[in-house]
Amino acid sequence: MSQTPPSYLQEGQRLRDWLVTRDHKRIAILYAVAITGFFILGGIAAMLIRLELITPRGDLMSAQLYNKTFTFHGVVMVWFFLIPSIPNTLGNFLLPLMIGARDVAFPRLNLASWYIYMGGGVFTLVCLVAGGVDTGWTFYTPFSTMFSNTHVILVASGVFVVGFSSILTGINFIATIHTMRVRGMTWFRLPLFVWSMYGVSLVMVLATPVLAMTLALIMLERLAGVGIFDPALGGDPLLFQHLFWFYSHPAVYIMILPSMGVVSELITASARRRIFGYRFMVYSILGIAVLGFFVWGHHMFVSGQSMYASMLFSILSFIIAVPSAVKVFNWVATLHKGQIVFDAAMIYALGFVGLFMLGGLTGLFLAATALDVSLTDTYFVVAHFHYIMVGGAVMAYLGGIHFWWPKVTGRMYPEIWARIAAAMMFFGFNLTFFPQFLLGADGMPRRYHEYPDRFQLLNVLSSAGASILAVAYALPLCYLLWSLRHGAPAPDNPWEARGLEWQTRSPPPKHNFVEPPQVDRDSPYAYEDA
Amino acid sequence: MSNVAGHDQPQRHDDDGPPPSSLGGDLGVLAALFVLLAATIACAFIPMGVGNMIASLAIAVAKALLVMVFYMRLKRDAPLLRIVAATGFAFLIVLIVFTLADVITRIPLLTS
Amino acid sequence: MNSATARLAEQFDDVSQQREASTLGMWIFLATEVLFFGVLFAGYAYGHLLHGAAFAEAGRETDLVLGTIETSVLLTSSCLVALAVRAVQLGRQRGAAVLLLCTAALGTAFLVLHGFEYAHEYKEGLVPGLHWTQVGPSAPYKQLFYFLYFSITGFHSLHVSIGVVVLCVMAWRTMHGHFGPSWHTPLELSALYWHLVDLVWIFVFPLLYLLGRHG
Amino acid sequence: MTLPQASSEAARIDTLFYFMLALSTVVCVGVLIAIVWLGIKYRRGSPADRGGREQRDLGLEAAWTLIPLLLFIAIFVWSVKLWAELRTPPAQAQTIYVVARQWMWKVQHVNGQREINTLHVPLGRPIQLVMTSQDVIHSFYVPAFRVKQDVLPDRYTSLWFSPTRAGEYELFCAEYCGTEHSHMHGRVVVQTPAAYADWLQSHARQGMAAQGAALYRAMGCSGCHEDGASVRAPDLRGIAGRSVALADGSIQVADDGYLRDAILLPRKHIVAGYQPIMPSYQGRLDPEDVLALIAYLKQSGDAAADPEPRNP
Repeated sequence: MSQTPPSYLQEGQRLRDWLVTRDHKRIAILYAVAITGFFILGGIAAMLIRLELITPRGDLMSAQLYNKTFTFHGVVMVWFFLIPSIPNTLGNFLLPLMIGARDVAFPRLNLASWYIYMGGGVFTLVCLVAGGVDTGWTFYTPFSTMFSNTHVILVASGVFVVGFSSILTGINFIATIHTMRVRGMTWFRLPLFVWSMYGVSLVMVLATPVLAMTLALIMLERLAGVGIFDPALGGDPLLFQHLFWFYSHPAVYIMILPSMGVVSELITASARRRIFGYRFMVYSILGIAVLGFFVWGHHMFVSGQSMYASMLFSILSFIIAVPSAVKVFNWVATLHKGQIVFDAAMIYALGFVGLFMLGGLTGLFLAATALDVSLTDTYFVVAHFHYIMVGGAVMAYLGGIHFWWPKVTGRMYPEIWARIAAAMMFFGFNLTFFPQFLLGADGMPRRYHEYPDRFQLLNVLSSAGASILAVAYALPLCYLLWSLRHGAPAPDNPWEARGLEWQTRSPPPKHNFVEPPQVDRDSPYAYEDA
Repeated sequence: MSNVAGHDQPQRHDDDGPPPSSLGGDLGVLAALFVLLAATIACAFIPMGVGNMIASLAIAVAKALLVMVFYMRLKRDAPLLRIVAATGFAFLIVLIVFTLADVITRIPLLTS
Repeated sequence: MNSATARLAEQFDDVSQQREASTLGMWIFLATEVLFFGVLFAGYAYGHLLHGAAFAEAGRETDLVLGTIETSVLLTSSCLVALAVRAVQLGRQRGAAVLLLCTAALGTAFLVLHGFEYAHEYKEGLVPGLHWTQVGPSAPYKQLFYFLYFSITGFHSLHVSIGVVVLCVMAWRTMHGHFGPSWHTPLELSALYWHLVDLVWIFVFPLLYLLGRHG
Repeated sequence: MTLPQASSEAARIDTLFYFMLALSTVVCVGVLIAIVWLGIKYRRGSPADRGGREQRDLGLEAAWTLIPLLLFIAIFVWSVKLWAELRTPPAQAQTIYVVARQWMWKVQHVNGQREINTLHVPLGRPIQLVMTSQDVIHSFYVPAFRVKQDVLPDRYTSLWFSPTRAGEYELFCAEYCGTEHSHMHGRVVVQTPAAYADWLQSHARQGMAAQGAALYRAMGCSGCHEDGASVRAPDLRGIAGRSVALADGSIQVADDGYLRDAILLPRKHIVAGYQPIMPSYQGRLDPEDVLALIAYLKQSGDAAADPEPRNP
């Protein structure tokens, strides 16, 4: 062993050293701080929504304010938290480590993408201060172009700008995975997390430009009063919906693919077991990433879309559920003959599997055209996508944060608190969102500021669950920050995991590895060979 | 081509890119582009119904291929780049085809 | 002067890997550009499908002569920038710099010509949202066409402007000996970008300028 | 679900819903049991046998790929058959017109009766709603009937249902449409045929077709579209529902949407053999007026060769 260089955290301590850093690990931290801020903002909006909905009457906020609140919640959570969450924090930190590279292919671009993200965030916050926007995160025309008199252009600019951050990250990751793998790291030796980053980058690169341009067209239509979505000129509001969902459906996979990658790492490490059906897991990541572009029309079954198109989108939506189902079965099969320990990471991972499964199964209801007619635009849909995005993506994100916390910070977190938080989160989440399935099946439309009295009981349950969930989310923030100073120093490989990131020090030095890491096993999950 | 990342490889001073093109080739491509430009303008003035659009697009695709294959050096550069280029266009076609598939089939369901 | 290893960024092992990553990254970026423009083309396809006759009528009113000159200018510039890359690969930096400046000049000429076109259309009242004086039964659909016309050509001109600036920077760097036969990746990437600008125009020209000419 | 099943399709949709609910429950419970069982048996340090650890089992993987796939295709077929019926109105369905705007539902019955945020329908009779919006996108949603359809500006969409239970049911706007979105609700009143007839009588006024006939003359339609007119324009007697040959060679059925476009966007479809000279009536007619004109055109077809509308 040569002399040990300082860790990436010790390199330069001034604020300026952080703000001009090109180290992928530091950029990951910058992202983590920023998205945590946005998560808190979006979470406050969510709490306001749940508070308002405790009573059937709109007694807390005006209708306009309520509409602005759920729009803000949607915009911030989708574009400023979920989309960048795992790729830009864990992905940025781990991708080069996992493939044995010194950094990503384009470190300056990586830093630029963070600044662009912050720029988009500034637009959105300015919009909030200026009075907000009330179109819903979906910006449906002609409401967003001709009828809303709120700050649509500001927030659309914010999302437009943040899209470039996504695109740059996607380009960076694909180029990195293709060209920067260490000797011996062949494609089928890549950890599934890396594969999921590859899939997610494909989606970011191919879908995001469409969203950006579509929002640009919305802005143009607001400015010029003319546009291709205006039916009076022979345009079509449904054209907007097509373009919007061409991005926004694959965007769901931007949120869930990385989670699948994280969970594969967590389960194998906690079960000390190779992943079951590695190749199939890889193919299903790629399959989901590509097929995800062919199903967007299932958001439009009652929109006035052609019935033939609806049938096509319906069958394709059923087909894309197959790889997701197989992934769930493979995760469970991985437990077979393992050495399972139920540490915090494992609780998060299994929580993910359960919630993702529920979200996926209810997705089948919505893929079935006949059921979608009555269920779409109700709380059933709200519950469904929160199971995927919050139950799925956020659980996996926090699970990943815990699992790699020792590597990132060089400190151990308090295990018992982590388990309590994970269990609380699972319970609080279900209490919040399961009643919403019942509400939706009972016919409560979404985005309602006031609602008929018969829905009150379930809404109160949901709000009660939300308060538990809020505490559960606040816990990790507290004990993880506490552990930065008071946590036990972490060994290089506390979980005895097999990925290359565990071959280096905790925290890693600036260029990740003192000596090039060795890829001497044919699987990233060779737990039994030890 | 993707496994070049060996730490123990000797440092090379050449970047492994495609060799320089030939002057005649580049000028020949330009000539071909101008011929196609003339052809597409000529075609536009012949009434062919829907054939006009097909001819226009076919010639445009031919011109685009010339530029990509020769000027952008897809022919001699790494095969992966061809896949990337094709993917961009393929997803654009998915966007357009699926969207139009809705627009042109907005008729009542033909039930037997 | 042209030591390739001096240009090697610290995250790469060798120049070959660096070039491979950079060109790959650039091509992925170009693919996203295709999808950026693709949204406008999808809008065009929609409009043309539903209002073919009005689109043809509107297409006839575009300036075919200027459009053809602009096309020729861009095609030629594409050839010049390819020759510039070739020249630098052969070690002729001066020639390459001149070729790059010529390319940038052609790009500027394109922008100027387009400016004339826009000015003319403004006078004719063909600018939706700013100055639209068309009346008649098909006027709304023609407005849709001209909305797309200005969105597509405007967005394209933005790309041309960026391209001109990039080409000038590359010419300056070539003059100062930053590139040589063994290392010229930035120049190559800029050339790729310029070709994309040309590529988009190859589709814009028939769709906007040649529409309805036989009617 | 505690929702009443108040339309002919509701029970069958619920059957599919409950089938999928049962299936999902089985899968969830199965996976949960597997996780718990494996978690206990193979907890770290347990004495369970861990020999023969193959990490690939093609048979198993193929099985749990193909079985879901086939199951999904079966559900798809079931759902699409049901949905096709849900979206194809029976021929004898009675038409009622709906115009949505921020933030109310305006209903027009064929006899001229109008109501706001309430829809009266007779029991046991298939009803087809032809709907349009004056501003943004809305969505007509009656949970008890399991029907929902977005309502678009400048376009007609339709849905149908056949009420099977008398009573009052909630009507919601399900597509977010602005500030008062959650107040854009109303009720659907399903009455016995006799009560419905009484209701229609008690609120009778000039029929939609008669309103349309008056507009037909007032707006000058008759000046071109009737015999002896100086301008040559297509004869509109019995036009509704007929196939029309267009100048571009295609054939269009003159349904509600076609007639609406012909009035508001006359250049969209040019009838073969005629000049595109008709001015657009966009902005000169309310959505309700257009619907009245369409009702008149439909009635003039029912009245066979008689072009003169008869006032009731």
